[in-house]
Amino acid sequence: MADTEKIIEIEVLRYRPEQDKEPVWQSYKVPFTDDMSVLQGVQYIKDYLDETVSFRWSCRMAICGSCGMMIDDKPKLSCKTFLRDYYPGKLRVEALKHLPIERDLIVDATDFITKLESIKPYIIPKEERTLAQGEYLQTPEQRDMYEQFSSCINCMLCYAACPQYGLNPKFTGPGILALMHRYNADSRDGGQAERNELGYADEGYWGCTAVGYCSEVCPKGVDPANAINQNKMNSAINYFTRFVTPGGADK
Amino acid sequence: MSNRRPYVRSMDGWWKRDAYFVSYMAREVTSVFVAAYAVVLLFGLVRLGQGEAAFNGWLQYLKTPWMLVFHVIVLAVFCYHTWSWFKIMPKTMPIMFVGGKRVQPGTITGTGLAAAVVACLALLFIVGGVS
Amino acid sequence: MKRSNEPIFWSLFGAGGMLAALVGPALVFITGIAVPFGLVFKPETMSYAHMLALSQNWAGKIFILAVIALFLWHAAHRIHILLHDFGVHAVTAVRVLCYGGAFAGTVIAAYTLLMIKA
Amino acid sequence: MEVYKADVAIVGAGGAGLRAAIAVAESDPKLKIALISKVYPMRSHTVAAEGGAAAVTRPDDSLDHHFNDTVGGGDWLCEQDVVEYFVAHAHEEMVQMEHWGCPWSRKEDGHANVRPFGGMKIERTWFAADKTGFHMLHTLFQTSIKYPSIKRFDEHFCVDLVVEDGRVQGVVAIEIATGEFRLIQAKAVIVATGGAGRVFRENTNGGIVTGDGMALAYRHGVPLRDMEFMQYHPTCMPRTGLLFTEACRGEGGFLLNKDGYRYLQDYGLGPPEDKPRNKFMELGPRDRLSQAFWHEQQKGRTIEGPFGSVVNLDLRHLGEAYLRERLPQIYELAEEFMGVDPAHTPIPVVPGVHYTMGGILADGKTASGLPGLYSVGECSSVGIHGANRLGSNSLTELIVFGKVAGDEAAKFAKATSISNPGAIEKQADAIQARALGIVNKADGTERIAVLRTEMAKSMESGCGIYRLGTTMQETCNKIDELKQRYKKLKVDDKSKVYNTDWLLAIELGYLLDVAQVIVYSAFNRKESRGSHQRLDGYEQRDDVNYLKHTLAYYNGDGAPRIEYGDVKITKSKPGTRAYGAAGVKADEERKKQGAANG
Repeated sequence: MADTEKIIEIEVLRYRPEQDKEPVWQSYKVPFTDDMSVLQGVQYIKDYLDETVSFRWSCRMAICGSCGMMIDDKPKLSCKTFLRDYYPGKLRVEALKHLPIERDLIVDATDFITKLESIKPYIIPKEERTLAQGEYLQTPEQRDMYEQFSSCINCMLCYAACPQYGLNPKFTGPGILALMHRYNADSRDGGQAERNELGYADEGYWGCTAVGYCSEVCPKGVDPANAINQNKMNSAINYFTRFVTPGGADK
Repeated sequence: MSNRRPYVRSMDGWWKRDAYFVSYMAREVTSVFVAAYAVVLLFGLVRLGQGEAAFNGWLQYLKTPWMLVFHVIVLAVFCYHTWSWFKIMPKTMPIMFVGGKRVQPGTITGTGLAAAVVACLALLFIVGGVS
Repeated sequence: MKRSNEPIFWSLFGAGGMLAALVGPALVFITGIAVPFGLVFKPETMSYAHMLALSQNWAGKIFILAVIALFLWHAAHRIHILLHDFGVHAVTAVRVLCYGGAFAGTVIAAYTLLMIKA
Repeated sequence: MEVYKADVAIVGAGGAGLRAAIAVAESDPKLKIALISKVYPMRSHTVAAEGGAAAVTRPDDSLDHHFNDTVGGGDWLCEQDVVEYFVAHAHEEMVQMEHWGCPWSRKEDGHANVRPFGGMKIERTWFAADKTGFHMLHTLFQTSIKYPSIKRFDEHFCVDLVVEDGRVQGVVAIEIATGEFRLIQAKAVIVATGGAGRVFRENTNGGIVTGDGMALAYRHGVPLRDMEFMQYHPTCMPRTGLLFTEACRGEGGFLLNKDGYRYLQDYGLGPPEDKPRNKFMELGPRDRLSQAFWHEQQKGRTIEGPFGSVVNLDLRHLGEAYLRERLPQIYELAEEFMGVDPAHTPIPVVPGVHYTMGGILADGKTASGLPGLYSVGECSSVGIHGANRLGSNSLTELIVFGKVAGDEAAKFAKATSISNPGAIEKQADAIQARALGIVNKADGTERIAVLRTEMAKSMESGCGIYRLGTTMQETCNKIDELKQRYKKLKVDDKSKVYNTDWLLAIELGYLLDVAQVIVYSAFNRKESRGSHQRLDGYEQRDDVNYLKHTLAYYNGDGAPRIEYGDVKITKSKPGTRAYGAAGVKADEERKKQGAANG
């Protein structure tokens, strides 16, 4: 890694609701070294070039989920995207697509949070157990059935990748449906029937058209497209058998 | 009174924004050709019901250059359909384990494509054998 | 929340898609290219007599109906989504057009096959 | 100003704040809870904790072992009665987390698995791969949604506590999205805002870890305890300071110097063995390992990299499959951030600032001296970490004392009522005016980033792994100077919507207060203990004069007033703190002595 300083041009899509009618591009020249992330580039802008550029960030290590942005039109975590990969060209950063821009690189996350709250994202125990009885037993293989889907960091990159959410924000969307599947697939949980009321609706699994880009951009390998589409079969079986077997085809 | 004024960006032309979206739309557009092909077959079936002369007319029509061009395109589109169908298939299946190991997406796609090759060959042989 | 009726259409879509993916390329090659232009197969492969025989037998009837109807339902579902993707939001009209078309095709095919007596 | 009337207000929605909120909700569903956080809860820095959470689990382990590891690891500066409570309640809290869905890694038989960690005699660290903090935080956040009495104020930045009639009666926060102020009235307030690692330059902490709650309590006269004890984690990414969990070593990783030599054996941690052995070598405590790095550097035995001296964390012998299963996040960090494949190349690492051992003075029930004010988590000092925290004790602290804080605050809130709401609202108006003054200042000249960088650099030189009176004095002077210059701070951004510039300015004020406490506390402790090591004639531990807690009191514009408080000792008299073979010998001697005395 050479540590010689180079200059890269970063264009930021600015939107200041109190003064801008619509977003505008603004360009900055940022000195950088090869180890610097796009986030560090944007931080440099805020620290030394323009204090008014606003964005969210915290952990810098791809786990807190704050710093998602469109980087050259691809949804990415800016902390693990590196400036060197765009040099000597310039790069463009923009707030995550499909979500309303609150200001500069900050999107409105309230819809995401409201949906998260709506899916009962907690264990609804299949059988009650007291603390004195110790932990529920769960084999590594049972854990594997949901662990991947529990790795979602709520960064919303998948929402920026999902045209169905962009076209119809009533669609619950990839990340939240993956979270719903995480609980449904947990061997300790018995709340499938309650949650699937949403899952089986147009706003649930059926809002997805299997574009698959959500899984492509997920920085944590959650694969929301799989979480959603594997449930379409359950949903269909339940649809046709619900009158025959009360309680439906839920496991 | 809130100072917020969230800005919603337009979705116009979204499918041109990303190569991934372009390939998705290509996959979806295959359906137009599937429909067209089904209509051609339906037409043949109706003609069959109308008797030999009608059916032969349909057979003759298939031999026109336009229909050849059409079917060559449809063949290409069907091949793309087969490929894209099995490519998305791993997303539609629950997580599976064989011998304690997770079945990889590539394996599912590969198996599907292999099945398609076998089915196509079988159909060709059956048709060849019967006739 | 209201249960979606998608499973009906999605099941038909899936069945058609699977059928098309498995045998579609071979079928197109046979009916559209090889037989009309005298390649690979004998010229009488799709003769009136052969096709009539096929459509007079129950297995043949089912195969023909499956191919035509399921392909139509598969296509109808995707075209419906495609229009939505392109921003056509006249949901009901689009549905009637797509699924209505597939339904009509299915009825015509079934009726024709029933009319062909052994 | 909009007013929300709560029974209990909780500032900070990380692991501790969320656990406290659930405890209040479960203790009485009628209590209204306001959970205030400057970020969405799942962004809180608990998310970044990797390795695990300690609780006695195996049959060959005991509460006494955990107690001794913790107290000895803390160089006997722990409140021993509190540690006893802590170790006794750790396991049930782990099980509680399991019932709430935390995806703990499992053994084949379906029970939760435990892994070894530094300074621990027996394996007792519960883990969820190497994303334990992430999974605990998300589990707690998602579980909290079950309780309708928890009203969240996400992205609300707390600017002050409201103290009326000699007790805390609420907080004032800015709604970040609009810049509007909110008064949240509450009969009890729990501060759970996390540490202050951001006063340093190279650190493992997120950008939000700015000591907010510490500074707020401190400004209201609550002392900060033992703030000189800042933990350096021995294995961090050069320059960015990102963390490579101790579990790397727990799983069997080696630390090598430039000669490929496991240098820890030269610092009383040997002898080296191939397999990880508890309390030996790489499984020594963090302070000792970071100090060993410093000595290697002095001897010229570290490796010179583009970002200064490093040593190698060698995981190659563990193999790719095992690393991907046990340390997936570490694998990803090394690959994506450094271009290093840990299965084939050692990872260059350096020590970096990781954890604030000290914090808001609290008793074993998390109560401060200010009635109605509780604190929990890294911002708090209930007294279990002493002079050096053992890895995997902090996540456990969040849930054990999060529950205590919730229960205690609920009890307090039920027994009291808001007095004089008019006076409270008047105070809130004054707080608003002060906060607006920062952004509306006309004659400012100083830039936020400049002051912050100068502070961090100076703290690093004055309060590093080893400390000298002279450099600490320089840092004291520097921070005093920066506090003066802070008054002339210029905030460019004047808007109300997501004005992050304004928030950074307020955070800088918090950071400077905490930095000042750290360096003055360090300067005044004339001994070496745990993570506070001096090289200017105070190289030894001095139990005669300094078996004492440092208490730093706010003193307006001046330097903090430093006082000392007693350490609660119940069953472990201060002894030799040794690891490796020397540690085994010391243990035996203690046992013999104990037998002779008993």
